[in-house]
Amino acid sequence: MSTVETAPVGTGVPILSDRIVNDFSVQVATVNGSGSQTANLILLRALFQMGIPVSGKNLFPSNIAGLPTWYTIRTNKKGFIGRKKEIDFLVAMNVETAREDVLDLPAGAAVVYDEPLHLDALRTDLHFYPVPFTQLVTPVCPNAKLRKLVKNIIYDGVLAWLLGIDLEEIRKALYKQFSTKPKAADLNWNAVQAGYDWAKENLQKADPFFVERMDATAGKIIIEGNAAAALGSIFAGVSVVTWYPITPSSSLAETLMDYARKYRLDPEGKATFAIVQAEDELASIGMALGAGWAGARSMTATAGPGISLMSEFVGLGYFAEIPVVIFDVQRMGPSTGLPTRTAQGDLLACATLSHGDTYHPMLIPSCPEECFEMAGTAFDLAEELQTPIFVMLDLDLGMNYWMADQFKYPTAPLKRGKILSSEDLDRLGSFERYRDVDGDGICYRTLPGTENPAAAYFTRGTGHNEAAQYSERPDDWVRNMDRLARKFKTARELVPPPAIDEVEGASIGMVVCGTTEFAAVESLEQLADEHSLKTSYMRLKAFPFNENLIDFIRGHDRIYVVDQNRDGQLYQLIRTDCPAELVSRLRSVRYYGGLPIDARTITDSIVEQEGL
Amino acid sequence: MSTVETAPVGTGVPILSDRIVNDFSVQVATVNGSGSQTANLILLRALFQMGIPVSGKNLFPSNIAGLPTWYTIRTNKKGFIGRKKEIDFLVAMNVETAREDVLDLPAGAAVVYDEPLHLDALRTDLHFYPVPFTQLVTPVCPNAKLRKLVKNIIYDGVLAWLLGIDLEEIRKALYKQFSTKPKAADLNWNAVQAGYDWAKENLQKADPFFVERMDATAGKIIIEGNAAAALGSIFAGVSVVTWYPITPSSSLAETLMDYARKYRLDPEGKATFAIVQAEDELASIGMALGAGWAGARSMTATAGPGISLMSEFVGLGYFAEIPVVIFDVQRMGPSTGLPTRTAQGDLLACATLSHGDTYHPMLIPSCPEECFEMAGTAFDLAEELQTPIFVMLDLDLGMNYWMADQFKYPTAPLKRGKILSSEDLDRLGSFERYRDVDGDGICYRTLPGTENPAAAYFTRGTGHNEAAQYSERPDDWVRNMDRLARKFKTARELVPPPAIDEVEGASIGMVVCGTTEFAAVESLEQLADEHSLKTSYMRLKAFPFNENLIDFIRGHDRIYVVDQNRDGQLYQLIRTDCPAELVSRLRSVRYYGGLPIDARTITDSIVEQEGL
Amino acid sequence: MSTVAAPPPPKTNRIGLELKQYRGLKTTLCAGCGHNSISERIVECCFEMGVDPSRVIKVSGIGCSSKSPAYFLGTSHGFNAVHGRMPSVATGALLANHDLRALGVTGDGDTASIGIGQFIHLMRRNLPIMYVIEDNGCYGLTKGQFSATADLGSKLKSGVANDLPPIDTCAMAIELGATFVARSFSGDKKQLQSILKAALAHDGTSMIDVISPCVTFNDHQGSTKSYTYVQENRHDLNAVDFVPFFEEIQISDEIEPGEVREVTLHDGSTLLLKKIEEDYDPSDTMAAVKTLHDHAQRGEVLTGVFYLNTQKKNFLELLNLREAPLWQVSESNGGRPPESALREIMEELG
Amino acid sequence: MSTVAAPPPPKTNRIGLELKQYRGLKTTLCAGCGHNSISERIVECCFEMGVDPSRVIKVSGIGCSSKSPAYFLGTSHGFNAVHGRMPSVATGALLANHDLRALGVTGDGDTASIGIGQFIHLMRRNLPIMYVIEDNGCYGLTKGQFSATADLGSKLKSGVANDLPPIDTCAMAIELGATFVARSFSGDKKQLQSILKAALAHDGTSMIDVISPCVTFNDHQGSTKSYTYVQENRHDLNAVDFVPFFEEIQISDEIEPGEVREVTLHDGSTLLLKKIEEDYDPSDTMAAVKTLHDHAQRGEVLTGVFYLNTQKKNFLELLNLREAPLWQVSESNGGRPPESALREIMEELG
Ligand SMILES: Cc1ncc(C[n+]2csc(CCOP(=O)(O)OP(=O)(O)O)c2C)c(N)n1
Ligand SMILES: Cc1ncc(C[n+]2csc(CCOP(=O)(O)OP(=O)(O)O)c2C)c(N)n1
Ligand code: SF4
Ligand code: SF4
Ligand SMILES: [Mg+2]
Ligand SMILES: [Mg+2]
Repeated sequence: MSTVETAPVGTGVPILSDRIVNDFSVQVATVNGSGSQTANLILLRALFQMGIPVSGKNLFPSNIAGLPTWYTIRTNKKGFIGRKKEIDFLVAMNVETAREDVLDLPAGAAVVYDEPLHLDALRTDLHFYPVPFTQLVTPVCPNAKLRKLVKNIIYDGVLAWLLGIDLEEIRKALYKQFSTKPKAADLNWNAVQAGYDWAKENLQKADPFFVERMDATAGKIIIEGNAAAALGSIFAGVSVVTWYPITPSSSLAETLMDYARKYRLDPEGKATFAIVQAEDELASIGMALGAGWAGARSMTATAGPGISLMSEFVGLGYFAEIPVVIFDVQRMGPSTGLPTRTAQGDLLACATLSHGDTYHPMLIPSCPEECFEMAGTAFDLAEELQTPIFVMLDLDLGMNYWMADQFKYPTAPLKRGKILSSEDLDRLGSFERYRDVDGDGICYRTLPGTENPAAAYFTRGTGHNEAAQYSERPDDWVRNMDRLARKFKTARELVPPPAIDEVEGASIGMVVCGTTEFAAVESLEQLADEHSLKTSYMRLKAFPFNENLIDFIRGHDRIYVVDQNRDGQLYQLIRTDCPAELVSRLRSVRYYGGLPIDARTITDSIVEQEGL
Repeated sequence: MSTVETAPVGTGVPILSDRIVNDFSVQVATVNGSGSQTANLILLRALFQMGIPVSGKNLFPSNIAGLPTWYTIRTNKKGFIGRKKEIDFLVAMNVETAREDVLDLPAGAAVVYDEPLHLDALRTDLHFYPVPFTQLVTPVCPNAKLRKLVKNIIYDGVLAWLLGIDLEEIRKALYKQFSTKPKAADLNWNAVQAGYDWAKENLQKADPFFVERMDATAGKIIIEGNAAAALGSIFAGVSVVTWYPITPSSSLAETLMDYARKYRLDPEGKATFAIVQAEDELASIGMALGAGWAGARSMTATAGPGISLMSEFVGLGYFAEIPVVIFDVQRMGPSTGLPTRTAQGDLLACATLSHGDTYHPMLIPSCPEECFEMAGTAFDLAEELQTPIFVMLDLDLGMNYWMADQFKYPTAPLKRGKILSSEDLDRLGSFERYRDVDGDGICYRTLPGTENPAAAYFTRGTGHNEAAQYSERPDDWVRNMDRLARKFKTARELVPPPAIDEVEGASIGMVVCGTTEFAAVESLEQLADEHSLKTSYMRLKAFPFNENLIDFIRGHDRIYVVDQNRDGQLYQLIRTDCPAELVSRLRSVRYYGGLPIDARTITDSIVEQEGL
Repeated sequence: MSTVAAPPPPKTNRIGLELKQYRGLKTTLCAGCGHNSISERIVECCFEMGVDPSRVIKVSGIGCSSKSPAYFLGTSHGFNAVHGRMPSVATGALLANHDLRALGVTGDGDTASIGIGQFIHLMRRNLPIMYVIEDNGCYGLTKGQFSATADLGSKLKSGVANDLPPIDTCAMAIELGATFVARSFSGDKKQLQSILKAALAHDGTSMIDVISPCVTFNDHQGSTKSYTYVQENRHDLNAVDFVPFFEEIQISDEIEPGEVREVTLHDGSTLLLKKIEEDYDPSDTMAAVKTLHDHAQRGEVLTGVFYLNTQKKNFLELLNLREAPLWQVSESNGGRPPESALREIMEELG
Repeated sequence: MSTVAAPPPPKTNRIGLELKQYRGLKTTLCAGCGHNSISERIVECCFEMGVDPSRVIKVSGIGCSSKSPAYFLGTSHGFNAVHGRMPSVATGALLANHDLRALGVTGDGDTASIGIGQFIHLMRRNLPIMYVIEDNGCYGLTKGQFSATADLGSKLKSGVANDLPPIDTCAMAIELGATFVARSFSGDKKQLQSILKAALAHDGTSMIDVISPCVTFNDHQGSTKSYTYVQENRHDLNAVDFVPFFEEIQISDEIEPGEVREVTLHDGSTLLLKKIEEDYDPSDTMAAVKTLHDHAQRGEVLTGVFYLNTQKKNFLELLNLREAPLWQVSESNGGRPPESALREIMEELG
């Protein structure tokens, strides 16, 4: 179908029989550094304010300005806000990618584009809306220098009219966005209106995509996962943050800094925290470990290359038993890889980071709420288990804006673990740092500065006996390593259990972790609706896995483990951990294109493996 | 039995009915830095010269001087030269450990000791031989300063008499050892004779342990694995060696340096190699990669902590496809661990070193001959596969002296891999660095300096397309990652296949790698002799594994994978790799006490798991 | 200034190549980024000096600056390594092939923060490399955080001031053994060209810190690495002129001969330092360090050639290497000792 | 020299502890190793200064030197970290608890080779730590290879000569911002004691490079870090005397008052520098660096206090930290903002 054939002419917005409401994706293709991010966020927020489930995903280059960027907003009335493979509505502002962007669209999609690009010549099966952005921007923006930026906001107005977004919500979102710059707000608001007015007068709605108010976002917030993790840390009493900038983790530390400066000053205006930008990741993890050793809740945030650099120190943390929380906001590796693309590719690396026999607990949040909560859990676990704890975000979660429930104020006291005070030492009479008094593999520690001559011990990465003395004795070594293994077993019980949805009569199950959640739940529906395939579901929230996983596998004939990496890293971890007789039930679904995984990819793979 | 009861008095060397010939272990307990290493090597060599299969294992502290050291020599007429758990013959020279050393002995063992220690008071079921070392040394060593050192050589004489070692062989070994210091040789030789003479006159042989000439070592050599690997590299045309000192790998680089200075100068006396001691492991691997990129056969040698530090760079090597050989002489980890204890604990770390999806081939030699050969294979593979290749020695292999067959002179030309010259480029007309022309995942490369404007490409750790251009496109990324996976599959065919000994009718199999070989073959005999358990045997020489392994597993009901680490790392690698239906056949045998694994440990574990 | 009007540049240089053959891909850095100017200077200098691109390697770390080698010398091999570790990669490549000429390009974050360790050891070795720091006092690629060359009190866009003293990479390089040490400004075409050419003619480590403003994150008021700040606070230690070995020296008559210090470089080219600072001796390490220090104390951005030593052996010369590059070593040309050698060794060990 | 005969040392010090309470385990280093002497000096100094061992942390890297914290202050917490990274661990520990006093002990390999990056950034921060390099010019623990402080031409036991220039850690520290920089010799009990005490009294980075011969691998003829070489080539920049705040200053009358420079340290103690070098001003960074350089050129081992700055803020002071140490931050004392704060934030994000 071509726009010409299907578009009813001259009678305003058509009421189409196949109206598609609150269930489509809009992609804005621009150039980075051109201010489009603001326009996109306003759009996202306006839809959110209309009560419509929505997600926004920024696909940006590893570059500062001038390269192509795509921002995709998905609305879905059922709440499926994972990435959708197909783009239904394109806003083509970037001359460099416009051609390919348009050619990639499914038939029936709509395209708003900068008029001079003449994209309508490319295909006949799309709805085209040419807009003279340059002409429109001139009257609303007298300052020629700003026009490049303001031009982008105009499409918000055009889309408002075309999709039926409440202009008032755009206004609210816009003034919120520019809350500290009222002048810029007015300027941009005028541009939105100009776009809207022009569209209303000149465009004929021909495509079927509409939004309508719903009530699915009441009481919710919009936030990036990194900010949520930062807030979680702030409310979890983090006191030492050491970091080194790296995409996509930098904003975790930077947001933390901003919030801490506002909310973590004591009554005298003094900081209850220290945030240090270290010279590199070897230093940031070293500082965080030093701080954890001396008793602080300490953390660092990094991404793949930083994880690799931290290997030696993390092994020390494991072996000398030092609490520290490491946020790994995963990006596409190996090596420098694609710094602005998402993946779950550091699972294997982190699980056993460092040489020798090592294991590290990982928490794997899927959404901002969990970033907030699990930050708290991570600090508790680090101190309880006296070991490095990884929190595995990914770029999709960390850097994109997500709808989320308001965070619950944590009321439980911090779990500071087994620390002996000077009085404890007097009472106990003796102290051995690495003695498993309680049988759970976790020993008692003292902090430097404890005023008691019995408090001191020597921390080292070399072999030691229970009294923390250097020892090369095989029996001391084995005893200590066995205790560490016992401690890791204890960790199985302490980490958050998986989310489980057992479906009656399902013979297959799906196991995922982290942000795969969003594609997974949509895929479950696809499997049911399109293939009548009942599928139980488990989302792992942590490594080591606990018994639930084994039971889940046992309860199904085939288990599809979904990974956002080439080597099936979650699959491998499960395969290693699960009883031998269950291994043959495991199947692997993998996606590693750098974008967030989408439901269709999962569905297709399962359908194929099921032979349907 | 006590020495008093069983020792026939006054009639010289007794001929016992239960004479144990060429099948026992001697342990010398001394203090490090006291020159005992020389005495021990002479002993080892003398036995070797007598044609008796023998091994020597130095158990030394991570310290320079003053701490306890044990040297264990094992003779075994069948050629079983792995570590034996029990010590049959102790030479107790170290006052600090003597008590415990004696108490640990099995009944019936013999003890030569420094008379003032009065060790005979400790037990009644051993053969004690007190020797007045201090008195003996004074007449032979007028220089009081040297006496501490010379005292130790005396036990060589005493043992020669007690065990029946040919004094002439001791003399030969001693003069070989002191070949550059004839004066010291004479001095020490006198001390040996003094010990021998005194023993002959004053001691009454009461224990059953004897050596007798055999013909099992003719044409063999004695060498440490590190030296063998160094020689292998020298003859494999290594030209750039960058390293940073770390036990137990330092001697690999240092021996290489010595040999290179002698055998790798060109006719003008100029070096055909460069050896650089870098400032740390990040620099040593960076230099080695730079050199590999520019076309040299380059290598580094390190141990666990260095491996961890190299993580980021090794990921770059994988992803940018740069040849380099990394010798990991494994010591006991995690962390600094036990620098002077052996383990196979870096298998997992090296197999997938670095963040993101990565895999690295590993070669795993078990003996000096293989260190020599596999060094050559490693350089070939690095250039053929254009990727980092790990050669996994361990401390036991690298730093101990081993009997070995003479190394075979390599005659095959070096495999320098797919390199395009300027002429090739002219002929081909075009060049894309990352294009899989041959379908094996391995692409063609050019070297910097190639005089052809088409030669240049840009090497990077970021995403790239076939033309080596930066690309963030999902299809480029996936294509490239899939090709790397294909290349790793090609590696399966190129790495050395395992050594296999299929036993008719065996329902169980044993799978090992590296130095576990020596305990394993002995355990096979124990299983057969003591439990009538037929056991097939496979020694893996490389990762990735090839089809042989799968066939082997398929051919047996239960497969015992033997690991010298806590977490069953080889077992895990096999479990991950093997078809699901075979996983339940896998069993794990683990030892991680820091000493080389012994046959009894394996046998006991298998017997227990077999329920025998 | 030299007076002779420059002749119109020839279409091809002394090795018969055209300017465009020295170009690379179109830059993806921000418009106005100082790094782009430096890339252009490198293109011009290599062209004018007649550098053979096939013998050049471009080596860098990670950062906007480290990306820039993609934007010049498209027919030279490039290696964009990992963050802060370019020095080791360059060292290794030169070990493998000492005929190569290494251009190392790095940022202040890449070199002075994460990479200061490898920087120091490279300088100590006097590796023959042109080591260019594209110095904007911040991490451009990760959006503008302070690096270790940020000046005390310099402000971020957000207003936050840096409270740590900067590392002066020039002072460090001199102290450590680099043999050609200079600072320039991406905005000064002429000076930068002369210095780059001299660096190309030098045999040993030429360390050039080029102040190269980040227009996106560090070009505002309050920053000491902005175009404005540098322009207003710049001070030239010496005017630098360069005459390649294949041209004749013509000293301007505006300047008294005594005021010019001529230094003959490794390839026969001449560096002319016109003494703006009285009595400055560029072969005196301590004078150089002190001068740097004094100007820095006054908040000045001192540029020019600070230190030069044409005598010291470079790292590769210490290694007694054979003449043909090591990468060519193979079984037939010295890479595999004869069978007799192995026999000898086996006998010793027997 | 000070003249008053020292009174017999009291059995207990000013905080009531005995000398033996400052001891650690029996050393496992080689007999005669310089490091052992330094351990002994640390024991004495901490005892005599009345340092509270429970407030001390001993932090080190890896090496013989880095093992030594096990051999002193047995009732202080110790952290033997990884090779070359003691600075970051010490920084973190002090962030967590700024009431601690940090004694960093490291080797020349640990600091100048693998660890030079962290060294530099620690100096730059002026972290309050006593940073002692036990400097033997080699890697003791791995059997004697050259480190980056090995002098040019110094020889290994095997006769191989070092062909790279040494890194002068003192010059670096001064250049970078350390506020107390000295060099001493493990064999000079008196000087080392005075310097260590002054360092303990200083608030900021006190960097002390102590030449500490390795008797096993680097004490032979041809080594410039042997006892003999140091004894023969040592040159004292200044004689150093230290008077703790709890004692009275008595200046010897052998010396003219004008020849003594008195510096009041953070805790009220006094450092007396008796000017052996004419006109040496220990607050002048450039003079200090130049003096170091000049003596090094002559093959001399210069010892003494080179540089001192009692004014500069230390790193922790820059952080606006609350008074009670951060490790104590918990939900009830500022570690968890009130519920209203979360509400406010949620509203903003809603
Ligand atoms: C190990 C590692 N840590 C962090 C990063 C993220 N990173 C990329 S560029 C950069 C800073 C670059 O700064 P600079 O060298 O000054 O270059 P500029 O962009 O300013 O030119 C950082 C921290 C990385 N790529 N690798
Ligand atoms: C990452 C790492 N690389 C190498 C080593 C091996 N190593 C142990 S101590 C040491 C050198 C120590 O030299 P120095 O700091 O001068 O101490 P010294 O023994 O001379 O006192 C080295 C290289 C290690 N432990 N860790
Ligand atoms: S961000 Fe700064 S450094 Fe990077 S390209 Fe833009 S202007 Fe240059
Ligand atoms: S080897 Fe050297 S540094 Fe180490 S303890 Fe012995 S003398 Fe000291
Ligand atoms: Mg920068
Ligand atoms: Mg040392």
